[in-house]
Amino acid sequence: MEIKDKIIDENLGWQRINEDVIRSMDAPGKYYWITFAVCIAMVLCAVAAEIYQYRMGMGTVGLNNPHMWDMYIATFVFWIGMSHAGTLLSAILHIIHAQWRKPIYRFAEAMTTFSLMTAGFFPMIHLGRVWNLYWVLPYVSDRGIWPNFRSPLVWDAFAISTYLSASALFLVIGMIPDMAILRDHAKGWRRKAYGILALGWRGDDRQWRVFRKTYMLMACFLIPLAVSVHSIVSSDFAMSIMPGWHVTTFPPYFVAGALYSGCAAIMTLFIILRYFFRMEEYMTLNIMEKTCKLTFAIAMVWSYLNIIEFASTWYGHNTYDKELLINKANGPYAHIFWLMLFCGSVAPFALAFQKLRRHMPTMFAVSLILQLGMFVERWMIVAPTLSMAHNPHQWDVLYGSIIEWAIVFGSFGWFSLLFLVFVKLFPSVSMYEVKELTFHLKHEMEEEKEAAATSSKSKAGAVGKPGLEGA
Amino acid sequence: MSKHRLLAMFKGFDDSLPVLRDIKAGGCAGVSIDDVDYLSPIEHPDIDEILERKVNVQKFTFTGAVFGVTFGFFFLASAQASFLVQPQGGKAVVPFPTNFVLMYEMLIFFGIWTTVFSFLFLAGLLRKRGTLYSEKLTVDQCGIMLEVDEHKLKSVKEYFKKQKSIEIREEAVT
Amino acid sequence: MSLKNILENFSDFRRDAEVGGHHDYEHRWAMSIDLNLCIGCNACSTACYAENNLGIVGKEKFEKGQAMHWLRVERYWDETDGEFPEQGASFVPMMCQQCGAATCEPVCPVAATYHTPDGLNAQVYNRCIGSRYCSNNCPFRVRYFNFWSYYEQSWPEPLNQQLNPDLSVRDKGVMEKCTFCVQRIRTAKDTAQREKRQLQDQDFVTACAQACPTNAITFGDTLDPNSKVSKAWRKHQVERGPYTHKKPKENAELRGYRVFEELNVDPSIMYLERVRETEV
Amino acid sequence: MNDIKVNRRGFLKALGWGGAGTALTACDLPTTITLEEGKEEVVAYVVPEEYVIPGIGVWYASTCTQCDAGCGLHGRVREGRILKVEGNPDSLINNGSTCLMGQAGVQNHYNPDRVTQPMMRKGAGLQPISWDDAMAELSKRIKSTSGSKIAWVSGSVSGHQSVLISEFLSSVGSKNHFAHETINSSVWSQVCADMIGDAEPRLRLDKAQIIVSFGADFLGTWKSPVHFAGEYAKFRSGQRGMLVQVEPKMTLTGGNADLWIAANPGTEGALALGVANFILDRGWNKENVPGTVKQALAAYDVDTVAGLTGVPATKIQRIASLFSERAPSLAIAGATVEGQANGYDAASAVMLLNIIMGNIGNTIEAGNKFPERALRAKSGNTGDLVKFAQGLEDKKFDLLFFSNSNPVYTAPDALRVKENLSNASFKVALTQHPDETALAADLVLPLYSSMEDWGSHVPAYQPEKVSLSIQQPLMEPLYKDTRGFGDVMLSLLKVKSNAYNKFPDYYSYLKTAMVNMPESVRSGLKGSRDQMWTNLLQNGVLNAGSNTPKLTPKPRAIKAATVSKNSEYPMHLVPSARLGLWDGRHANIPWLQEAPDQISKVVWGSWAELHPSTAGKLGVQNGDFIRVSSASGSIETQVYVHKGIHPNVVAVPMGQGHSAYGRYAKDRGVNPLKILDAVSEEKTGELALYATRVKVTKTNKSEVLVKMGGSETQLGRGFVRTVSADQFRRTEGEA
Repeated sequence: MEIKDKIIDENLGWQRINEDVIRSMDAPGKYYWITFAVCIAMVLCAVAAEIYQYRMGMGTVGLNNPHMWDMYIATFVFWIGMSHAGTLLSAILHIIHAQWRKPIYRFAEAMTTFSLMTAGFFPMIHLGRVWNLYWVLPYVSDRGIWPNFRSPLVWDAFAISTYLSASALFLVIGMIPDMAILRDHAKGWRRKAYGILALGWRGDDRQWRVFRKTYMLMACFLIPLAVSVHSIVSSDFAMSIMPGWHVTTFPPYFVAGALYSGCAAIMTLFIILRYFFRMEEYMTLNIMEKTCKLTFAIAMVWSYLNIIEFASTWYGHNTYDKELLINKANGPYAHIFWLMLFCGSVAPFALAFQKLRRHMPTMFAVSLILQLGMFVERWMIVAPTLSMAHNPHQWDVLYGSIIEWAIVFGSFGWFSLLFLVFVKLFPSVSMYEVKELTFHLKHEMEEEKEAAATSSKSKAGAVGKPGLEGA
Repeated sequence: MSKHRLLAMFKGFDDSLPVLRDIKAGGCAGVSIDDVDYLSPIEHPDIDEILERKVNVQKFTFTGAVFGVTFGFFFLASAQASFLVQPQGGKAVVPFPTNFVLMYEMLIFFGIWTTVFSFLFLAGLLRKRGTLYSEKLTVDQCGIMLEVDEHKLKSVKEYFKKQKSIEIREEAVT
Repeated sequence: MSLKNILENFSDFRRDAEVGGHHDYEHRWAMSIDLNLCIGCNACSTACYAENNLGIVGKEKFEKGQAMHWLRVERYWDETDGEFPEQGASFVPMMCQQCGAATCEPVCPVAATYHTPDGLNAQVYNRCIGSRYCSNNCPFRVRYFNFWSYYEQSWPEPLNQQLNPDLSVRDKGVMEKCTFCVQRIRTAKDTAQREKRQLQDQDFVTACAQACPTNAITFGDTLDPNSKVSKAWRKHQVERGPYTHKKPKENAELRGYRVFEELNVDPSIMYLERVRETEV
Repeated sequence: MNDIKVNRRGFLKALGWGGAGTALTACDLPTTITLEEGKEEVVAYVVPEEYVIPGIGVWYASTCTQCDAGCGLHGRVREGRILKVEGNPDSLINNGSTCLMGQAGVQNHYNPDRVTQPMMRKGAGLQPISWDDAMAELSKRIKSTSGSKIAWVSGSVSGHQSVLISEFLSSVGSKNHFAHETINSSVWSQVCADMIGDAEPRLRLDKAQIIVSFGADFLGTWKSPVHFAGEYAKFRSGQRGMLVQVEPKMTLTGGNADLWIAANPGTEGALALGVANFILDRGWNKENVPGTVKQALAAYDVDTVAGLTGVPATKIQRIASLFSERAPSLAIAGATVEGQANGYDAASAVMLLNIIMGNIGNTIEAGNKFPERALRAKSGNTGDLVKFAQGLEDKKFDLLFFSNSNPVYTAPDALRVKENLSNASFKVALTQHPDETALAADLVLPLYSSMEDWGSHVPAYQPEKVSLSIQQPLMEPLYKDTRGFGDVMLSLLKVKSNAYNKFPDYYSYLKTAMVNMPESVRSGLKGSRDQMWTNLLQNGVLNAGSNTPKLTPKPRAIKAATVSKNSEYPMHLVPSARLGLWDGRHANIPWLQEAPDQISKVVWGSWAELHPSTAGKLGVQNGDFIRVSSASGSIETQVYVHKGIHPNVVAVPMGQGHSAYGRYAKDRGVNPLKILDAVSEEKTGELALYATRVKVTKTNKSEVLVKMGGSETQLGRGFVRTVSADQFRRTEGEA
């Protein structure tokens, strides 16, 4: 195995791994606090906008009769989608024993949890009477009123709460050995706090064994769960009769889009963490390469599903669907439609070139473009359908209001805020799994060396069969 | 006769694995492999070949999942059945029984929570089990922990020293 | 709540879910709107404002598309290339079609919109949480959302004295739509009950039907075979229920049709086709 | 058709007032919930009036005064408040229906910007004064002004209100009563009077198989819209008549036409003559006409007419053949024909079509005339406005009364009404709203709304029977310092005449006058006089027998002048009227502001309609502002582009552009009447509303045009499906 292909340097000292990761949790510097302040300001803007919207009504969002939904739902889907990369990738890669997930899954899972915590706000913000939100929950009411279980929105409530608790548990359980490390290294109140979070972990064989099983079982649950969550989110649209929404391929399309935006977000955060925490040795370019390849593959799946959707619309020959598609490509939203296709299907081709994959500034830009593409995709699903649905009398073009934008931007602030807090309180790289990685890598290398030694011997003994190499 | 708990620290997995094998082979007089706890900073599936211990998490998980799916059906069915006024009418575009969706979610929900609780229980977390511990265990060293009778203490310590143990800690079991 | 009870009720809940609709109707209110007679004058729409306390939104909100006209008269120009629209314009009064297999009903997360035994898509304002899914799923786009607290500006003193006390004034955050003047239905039913008789055809009509200068709108109960509206539906061979468009009429020249029939939503409003001379 | 007519009597139990009609104390009950504050007051209905049942609405009959068609109403009164109006099924005019303006009558009544107390000019502004002081001042003025210097400007007026106005004017010795209505059909009436001997003939739309309407928007703004809409329904049922509409800008009626034709503005008369000529030429005519008439027509051969009107020759021939084939036929002329300088001749040409096809006595019958001449409608027109403006200019008036009329708003600037008002030393406005004329007056006397006041109405257009409609209060007056119009009239009458001293109020006058009507009128009512009165109030309408004199057509030779080219002002201005805001009197009603225009669907503002080809040449599209300039002024408004307009025409609807008139009307849109040239119709002296020439220029301003509806077409989605009339006749063509 060449150095170039190695995920990580196997000779990293374990002591150093601990120190390097714990160093990332040191007291934050000036730039951290500036970013922190900016995020808080963004959140405050959103809060102010929400208070205004709460007092005045949904009209402040600029919604109207055809556009009953707009940016909030698009952003909701975006954040839900972003949450998929973390947990889903972590779980899938764990099950298929892809070792390279180990240095990066922690922050990806944190990203999942936080984007879910962000996404969860949007159905609430979006409600006309948010104070009655709890009516969608199946609680026993003296009036004998239950939610309408046939509504995909109720499924959403179930699915998202399940997913949020499951992915948060996955994150927390996966962090227990690291909490023990932190407990053993920290002093004062932190030691106590980490001690509580470590739940008495000491790393004995029974704990590891049960841990391994638990983690695998959770991963097994999380994969179908994550798929179902985004399928259910997609059924908000697919279960309706609106042209452009009532599409059979929506569940896989949404899942693919979710993985896509999530992978792009992982790339972004990867580069940021790598740069700011100087984690070049852990978040190596080889891991970046693998992430990029995965992203590219998903981008192609997404593009394929797009083509499928267009093709089935075309062949299905349903007037409403067909005209909507033509109007998307050629109507008032055309520039956004083509922007989406450029960002989602053309820009990822940058990931096909190794030189670019290893050039971090380019990758940073590309990852942002991909995410923009995915955000726009969500919006393209919501807005144009409502703009150009069955009844042409109610056709209208709408771009969000300032209140709406403030809240959407605020959600990015809120997500960043949570993430900023996370990286200073918790290890953003899984220390114990990086150790595992180096351990196994070392052993593999040794085995390989031995094998090479034996095979060279056997090669030496097998002279006279040159043709084999060419085959 | 008082018991003592011993923790022998080793430089790494490669140093400690032969020791475990040796113990299993009866290399350490009076010590059974079943009494040994193996502590390490990372997970080593290899040692299960030596220790031969079972895990039962999946049974809890299965129970939880079955409960979840059953509860899901009956909860939803009874909720749907106990509407004061049945909200009838309206044609779902896809007339898919919603119970399937929600039962599926409940299966996962309960499955995951029972898994987590069984993990906490079976891994012996959240329980006090002596103070014998070394912080090196979360860095790079491995440890073998076992309880011995007082009269064997000395011989076992000797055994570990011979096996290149870096450090041996002990405490009395109360 | 025995197991038997649960299973029975649950099966009731699931009954005919594929077809949709309430199954134990007392009445099925319906309309017939003759587009040969409709002149597009807006009297129905204004009558609806007067009857149903519809908010007046003003120019700015109208521009945003936040008007509250439960009944709007849509005007379409012909798609011809000529210099002038020689066959005039096309008008169609568009209000809630009170679909028998409504798409708005199954999607409401809190069952705020449901089917009444009268065949109406009832909208329970108190229950509505404003998710607006119902409106998104309405192909006719005839559900109106209270984007603002319209009552704050709609009726300055003493305009508020005109408000109809038989129904509420809606605050922000709830969906509303044409109710087929449910308060008139209620009053007529109460009166009939008090007078110990059955509700009769033309005991009452909706505000729009009553105002219409050309009597283009006929309102009544399709379960009553002798009602005007039943007769009109029969005459034009339009049947209730989804999937009816797959059954061709015996006489294909009859004018009755339902808008978006192919979506199988079973609208309660039958339109009669507009008529134009072709020989000019 | 009769099976479609809804019988609503079953639930509309109109109750009469029974005895003393003034006892409207139900209104003393407070509103239970004040919406604005959300406070709830508990109201004890310990001793309610016997006819007030809390929670139960009671229906009372009255009359709509939103336009002068005189539709009968039923008003729903609950807890002393009028909540909604419906048409009175007993009224032969509207047969239980209403239009949108009628529905909005309640908002006229509850309008938040009504004048609530008398006001007198002190210096520059109007100051509140008491009724006593106001009436004292007024009687002083009446006594000190010579009769010929007193003038009364009103809108259309009929019934006992009309009687009182004339009585008052004769008591002071004045003959100056000007009845001014912008939306009228007085040229057509004059033509009818001259050519068939009946100014208001009954038009049998229901009998006709083809109607050719030259600019008569009978579904929207012509004479009696609700009545004609009902007749239209009969016309369109059964064998289904065909409607051909000739007009420069599509009206509501044009929107429902089978064939809509935009002739060059001002050439509609020539078109009618061309059609008549063609019919005579082919010998399709049913009645013969004198040779002189024929000779005059000969000049209008199809090709000449096609050149003049811009209507293809084939189309003219087609109209002619349809018009003669599909008897009985009917041709009518409306505002766009009447409003030209050659309006009288053009309308005569239209009437000539009726004469040659033998429609007189068939689809045009003698109109019913109310037996008591004094009660008949005095229909407003614009000729009176011109005369009034001239009189004002010549300083002929010292004391002016305005009632139900707003000439400061409706008169074109070219007539200089507003400037010349100062020529009259004292101007009195009897009004319900602070309109422009009231604000220019010296004394403003606040009136009851039509839902608080008594009155009687004899519509100008009488249906199948002689009809009188009674207007009774539907609730207590909202404002204690307002008075009924009749009450004010009686006070004015008492200044110089003692004949009215026996009537304490208008109610007693009206009751006495009604029960003492001649037998011919009272035929529909039975019982004692009190019972008769009660019956009348219960029914709301009085339908007496019909009188059917025979009409004699008097055809004459007609030469329809056409409109010359004007290079400076190349385009024609159409100040279109719309069912809704009418001539601007309903601009203060929010429901009507929010009700989209039927054709353009624009709300809450003004717009200018342009044909796509014209708009293309100008380089403007929907929402762009254009300047429409005539020799008398200019206005700027937004463009709405559609094909239903002649390319050489710009249409700006009437109704907006108020400088006062309450919060909903003030400073909204533009008033096209202001820039009209002072062109008069040559024969009748009416103001030629449609004869103004304008030029249109583009401005740099552009805003979103606030209108209802996204797509202008159905995009083939089958909302409105059209079938052929033949198919309709095959399936539903039973007589």
